[in-house]
Amino acid sequence: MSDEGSVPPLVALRGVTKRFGAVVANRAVDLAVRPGEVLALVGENGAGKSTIVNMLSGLLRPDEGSILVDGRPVSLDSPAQSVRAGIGVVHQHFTLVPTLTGLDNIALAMPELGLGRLNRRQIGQAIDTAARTLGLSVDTTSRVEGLDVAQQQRIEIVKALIHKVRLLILDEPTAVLGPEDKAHLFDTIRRLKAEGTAVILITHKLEDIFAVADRAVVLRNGEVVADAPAAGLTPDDVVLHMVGSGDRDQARAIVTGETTLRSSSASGTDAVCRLADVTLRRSNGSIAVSGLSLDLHGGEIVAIAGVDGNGQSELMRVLAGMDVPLGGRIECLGRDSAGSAWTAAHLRRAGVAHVPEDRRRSGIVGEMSLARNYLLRHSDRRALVRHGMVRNSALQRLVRERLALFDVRTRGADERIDQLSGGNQQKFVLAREMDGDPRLILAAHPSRGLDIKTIRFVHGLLEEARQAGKAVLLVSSDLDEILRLADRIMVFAAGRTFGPTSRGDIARDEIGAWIAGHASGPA
Amino acid sequence: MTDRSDIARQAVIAAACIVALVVGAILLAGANPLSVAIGIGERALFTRSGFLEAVLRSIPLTILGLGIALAFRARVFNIGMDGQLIAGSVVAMALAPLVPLDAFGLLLLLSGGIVGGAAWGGIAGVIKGRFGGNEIIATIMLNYVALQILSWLVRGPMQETMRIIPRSDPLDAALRLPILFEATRIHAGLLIALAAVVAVAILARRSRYGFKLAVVGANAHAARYAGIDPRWIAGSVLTLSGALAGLAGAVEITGIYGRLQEGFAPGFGITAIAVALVARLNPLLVPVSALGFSLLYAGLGTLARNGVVPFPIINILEGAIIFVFLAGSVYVAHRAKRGQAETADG
Amino acid sequence: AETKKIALVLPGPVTDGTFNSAANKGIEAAKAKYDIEVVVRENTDFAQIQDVLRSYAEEGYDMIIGHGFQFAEPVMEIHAEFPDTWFVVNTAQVAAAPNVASFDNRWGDAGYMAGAVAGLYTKSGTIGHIGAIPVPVIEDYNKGFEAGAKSMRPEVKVLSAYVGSFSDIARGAEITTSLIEQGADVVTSTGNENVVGTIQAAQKAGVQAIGTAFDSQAMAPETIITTALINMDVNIDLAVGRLIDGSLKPESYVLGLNENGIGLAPFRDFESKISAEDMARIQAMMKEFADGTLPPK
Amino acid sequence: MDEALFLSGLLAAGIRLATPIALAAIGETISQRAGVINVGIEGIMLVGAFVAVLVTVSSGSPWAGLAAAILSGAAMGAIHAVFTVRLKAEQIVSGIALLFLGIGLSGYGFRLTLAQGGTAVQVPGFRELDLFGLAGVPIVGPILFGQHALIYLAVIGAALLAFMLSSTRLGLMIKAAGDYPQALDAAGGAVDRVRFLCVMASGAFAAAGGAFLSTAQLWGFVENMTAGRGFLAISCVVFARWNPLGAIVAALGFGIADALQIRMQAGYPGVPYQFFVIAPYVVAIVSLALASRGSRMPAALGTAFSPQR
Ligand SMILES: Nc1ncnc2c1ncn2[C@@H]1O[C@H](COP(=O)(O)OP(=O)(O)OP(=O)(O)O)[C@@H](O)[C@H]1O
Ligand SMILES: Nc1ncnc2c1ncn2[C@@H]1O[C@H](COP(=O)(O)OP(=O)(O)OP(=O)(O)O)[C@@H](O)[C@H]1O
Ligand SMILES: [Mg+2]
Ligand SMILES: [Mg+2]
Repeated sequence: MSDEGSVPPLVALRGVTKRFGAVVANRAVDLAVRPGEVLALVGENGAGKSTIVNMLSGLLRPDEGSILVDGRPVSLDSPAQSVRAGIGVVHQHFTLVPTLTGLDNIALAMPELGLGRLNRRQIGQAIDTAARTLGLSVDTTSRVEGLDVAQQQRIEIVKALIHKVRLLILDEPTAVLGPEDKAHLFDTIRRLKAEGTAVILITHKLEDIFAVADRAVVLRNGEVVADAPAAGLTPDDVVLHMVGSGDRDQARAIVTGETTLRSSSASGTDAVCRLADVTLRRSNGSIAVSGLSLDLHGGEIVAIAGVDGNGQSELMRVLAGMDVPLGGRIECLGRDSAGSAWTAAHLRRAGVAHVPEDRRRSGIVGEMSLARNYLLRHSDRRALVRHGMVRNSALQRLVRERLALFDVRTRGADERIDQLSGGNQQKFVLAREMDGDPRLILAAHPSRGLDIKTIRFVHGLLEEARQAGKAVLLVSSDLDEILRLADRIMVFAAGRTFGPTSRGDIARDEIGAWIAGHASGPA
Repeated sequence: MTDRSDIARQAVIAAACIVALVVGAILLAGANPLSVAIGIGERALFTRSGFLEAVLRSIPLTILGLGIALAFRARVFNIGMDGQLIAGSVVAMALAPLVPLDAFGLLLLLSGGIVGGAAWGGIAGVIKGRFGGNEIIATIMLNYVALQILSWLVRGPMQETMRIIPRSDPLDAALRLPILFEATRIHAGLLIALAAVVAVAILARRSRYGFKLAVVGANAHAARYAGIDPRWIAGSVLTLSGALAGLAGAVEITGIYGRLQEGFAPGFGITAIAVALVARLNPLLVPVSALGFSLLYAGLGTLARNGVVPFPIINILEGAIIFVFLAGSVYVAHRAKRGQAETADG
Repeated sequence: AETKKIALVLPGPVTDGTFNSAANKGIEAAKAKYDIEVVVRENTDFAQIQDVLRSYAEEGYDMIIGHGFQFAEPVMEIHAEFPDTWFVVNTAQVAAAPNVASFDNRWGDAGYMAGAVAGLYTKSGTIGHIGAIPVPVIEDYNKGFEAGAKSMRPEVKVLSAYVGSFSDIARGAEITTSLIEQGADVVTSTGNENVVGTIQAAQKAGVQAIGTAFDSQAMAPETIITTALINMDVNIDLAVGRLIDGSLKPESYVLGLNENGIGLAPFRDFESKISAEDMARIQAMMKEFADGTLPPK
Repeated sequence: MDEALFLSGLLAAGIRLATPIALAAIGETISQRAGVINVGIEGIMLVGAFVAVLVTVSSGSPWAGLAAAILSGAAMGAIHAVFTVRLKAEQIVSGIALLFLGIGLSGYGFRLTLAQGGTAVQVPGFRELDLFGLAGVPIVGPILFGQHALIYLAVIGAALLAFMLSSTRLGLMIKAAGDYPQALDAAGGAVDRVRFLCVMASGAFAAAGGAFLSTAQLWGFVENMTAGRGFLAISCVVFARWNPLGAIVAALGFGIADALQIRMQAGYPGVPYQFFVIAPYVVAIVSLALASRGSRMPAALGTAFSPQR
């Protein structure tokens, strides 16, 4: 790419191919990023983005081709070597030790501290300064396992930026970040760029590309299908490259997200779920939400907006039957939070479906096949289990149908689920949870990590569910998603709850104000 | 791929070192390593009585190994098979005076064994399932308790009427498992063990319960979200594997010894763990692995009898052979993987 | 005559310093004395016994000696299948035609002698016996020990405790220590390795001990008064000798003082530690054992 | 009998009985914290016990014996580490193999050397210390100031390890290796190296426990003299919820309960002795049922770390 300026690439892939058994995750990939350049890496779920990241971070080795740093071929056989080469990575799947605090997790990534005694005060200060310049607030004192994904995401970002790195790789960092965090992150990226740091940003949000990227590289089925300056691209172009069709109108539809189904709430049907003056507790004991009263009706989508960590996770945990409210009372599908029947098992049987925020920890069993993971939620179904015996043929048939319907990219129902790409894992979870005619759907960040095309598909599903008279509780940090789907909107912020109010009665900036914690408008 | 061939090579080196150690020890004892090696193999593998002895030993090891396989699938570590086996044999023996002297009576004894073992495992199950106590401690402690209670029983309430030797009175012949083959000690327990293999295989690989075991073992947290209660699973599987241990105890009593006394199943519980793990917790492989270990013991037994080497060398060999086996399977596994990888790459 | 093949099957290791070592020493002696071929099988756990006996028999051994009562039952089960092999059981009383004999030492008498000695040597008036596990011979010894002590000193306090293991030497030592703390100043112990523990505990606490099995005074000359001998070597010598001269019968031979199956080892330095008349009482007791007035019927 | 004497005797015995278990448990804690189970410590203890006696006898110094034992233990640990950490073999199976290897090596070594002269070899073993000349003080004296050096070392060692785990970066790496090795790896840490070291350390501690048994609590070696203490040690690790200092407390609990039942026995000739012997175990079971706050086993315990690269 001699034509592009004199600066030699900081890091480059030359003809890199990576296979997993029969699957070719990357085929002859050429890719280069220069100092001070922000490269957006986009593509459908399963296109091969994270595989590239994993090779650059020393977690995977190319089968063919070479990786060059400063023009010299290097072998990044271990993360240690990648770190030494000045590469910092925020992985799509977090690499935090659940039982350690955020601070300790970051210290773990600071080899310069040696092996000896930790000066936690000092490290804490270093983290605070880093966090401040990032504009991110991080909880460094509680065990990571008790933190929601947004908090974990922030810790990962701080961890990656605690050192001065030459190349920063961010694999879908914006998936769970709220608008403010996202803005701060982009400021940081621009600052790093100015300091001459190279950045590779992986995202499914087209606007991100145009917000910060200099150049966009599009992957399809493991191959680079486009590599062009962001300025010269339109969202439609990007989508066209991603899906590999020539149909501009379809592409446009995907970008704008026009959908056929769009109808006023079928509200009025009696409540599926009643929350009365509910108080929720975080794992660390602190109060997340109090005085929450809310009715969920069949045929409507209620969305909870706001920065994560304000009680959304706790609400979902409780409604999923993993916890009981600290105060107040919940009645859901005939189950009562005061009674003994308030368990995950009972609520599932009563018809609660749950798309958890922490997919890998709570939603799937990594080392099991897709089929077995499907059974995880449907093992009470006559069709699948008869007299306590699993009917594998029926299971296989059903799963194959659902995989096809949801276009999950996989080698088949017997593939280990942790071998699927992140987005495809998410698609699988949706396919599973939407099945079996649930009456209440708890959807936490349902489109997290999904490519834009699939997001449209999922939105369609949620709207269909609403049409079918199901109650949907949506938690999302993506305001567009909320405004597109919700019939009623609520905001959790600063320990308070705003709303619910129906979407018609409130403007975007009002919601923004709520999220910021200002009680203007109907509270 | 360097890693893989690396590991394969290291496996070879490790095995070589272990072998060298053993050969050294044997030479030091003034014996001939080769004749020792032959000594181990010959009777177990090439004589009828030696082989039959191994088969006999593999009966309890199979049943116990199945119990371990079930529990370990849920990452529930039942170290208490020895105690549960004793509990089973005690209950079976205690029933003897009460049951009719016929096949039905024998059936009752075996069921009694199952109940006894299940109860003993169930104690650990309650501690784990109800109180969240750790099963490793519970089961180890219950082993010691069972051993001592047995020691008391055969000197007290259950001692033979002559009250000389610490053991119970013998079972009536009608309550003994029939011998399968003339002039051998192979008894119907073999069939029971094989039946257990089938049953456990189905339970583990085909049933919803078996599936839940695996889920809890792999990701207790996701299990909880799916409405599976890991504690209930742990409690029930401890009871279940205890039941198998109890069955093994009853089978040993009714099949071989015909009465109760101390030390009739020394260290079987630990061996069973090795058996199950070597079988990779696959119920269908458990009997194979159990027979393998039994042959090993039969072979070492021969060596111990010949007295060509001082006894401790038998222990050294026991450990060394397991190590070499481990190294061997590592070697094979990584060769295989490499093969795949290459064909995939090529 | 052609060389006889003899197998000695032990429940423990030949290094236990008591029960199994004694048998091993016995067979060694016999090997030196007679024209025999010998093999020793150690650490035979109960589950293995039948297979071990059977295999030796199949291999045409002329005599198989099982060292311990637990061999009695397996022997009775299989002996008929191998009429050309003699099965000998030690420390049990079983016999069956044509080929099962047993040799048992009078552990009770040995205990009685040890008790008598302890009763005379104790200053505190408290003595103790630490058994490994109450197997028959150990219980006999225990009863004898108490009776013997009381025969010399009716008001003597006899403590007794069990280790719960034959090999747990540390526990054996701790139990002994606890008896010493409770006032015992002469202790004795039966079992295997645990006996060593008792001797060491006594040694550290500076009290006296009475050995068992074979004369082990060298272990702790200043601690061990004497040893209640259980002459396993005699059992084995008898068995082998009678096998060779063909005089072995399917009987249970019980070896007391006169048969030299038990006895007291020389007192050496401790001779002088008690009064002449006390020493005379010991002599008298030994004589009564010799002429059969002891043990009390 | 005099209560004071009884009490001090009880505690002293309890501590003696606890020490070998405690040392082994401390080591096992470290290796389990790093994600490796070592069920072979019983075998390592035996090797340590034998080597300690052998070197003590030949060198005349129990300290030399202790040092040699620790080295031999680390070597035994290295064997386990090679198989579990480098070769990724099944940890429990490897541990069982190590157990037998240890039983055999110690027994064989014993027969080649010390056993030749019968059991009569005199061992110039450790003697109780008399710190600041206070060991004479009634009751507390012998307990606090009159113990074997190894006992003080065990406590200090446990304290240091506890500090290491909680407050050093090495500690973080060990905990990460046991809880979520992927994270340590991604952070550029060498999972296998950390685990290897921890397993060797566990061997060293176990061997020290054996050395205490054979050169302090007793003066001499006999085959299988550990008599199941290795497994008690593993229970202590779990009981203490993988905390080194807790492991000492748990071991002490066992030791004192054992010392107590030992003392009760002679007092109640009527009661079958078995009921005294089981007392400590029953106590353990009951306290487990009453006082367990759901133990948190290291998440990756027992599983090898093999990144696909
Ligand atoms: N460990 C693995 N074993 C087998 N196949 C794998 C593995 N990791 C990834 N793959 C496959 O490689 C392909 C690319 O995966 P990758 O994670 O790079 O996709 P991606 O572009 O990151 O997708 P997403 O946007 O969903 O994260 C997918 O088909 C996936 O199934
Ligand atoms: N209110 C909460 N919000 C977010 N996370 C929580 C909350 N309460 C608990 N957690 C965390 O979620 C995880 C699940 O907790 P739960 O009570 O379901 O069982 P657990 O025993 O902690 O699960 P595991 O043993 O797998 O950690 C725990 O790690 C806990 O720290
Ligand atoms: Mg990805
Ligand atoms: Mg938890």
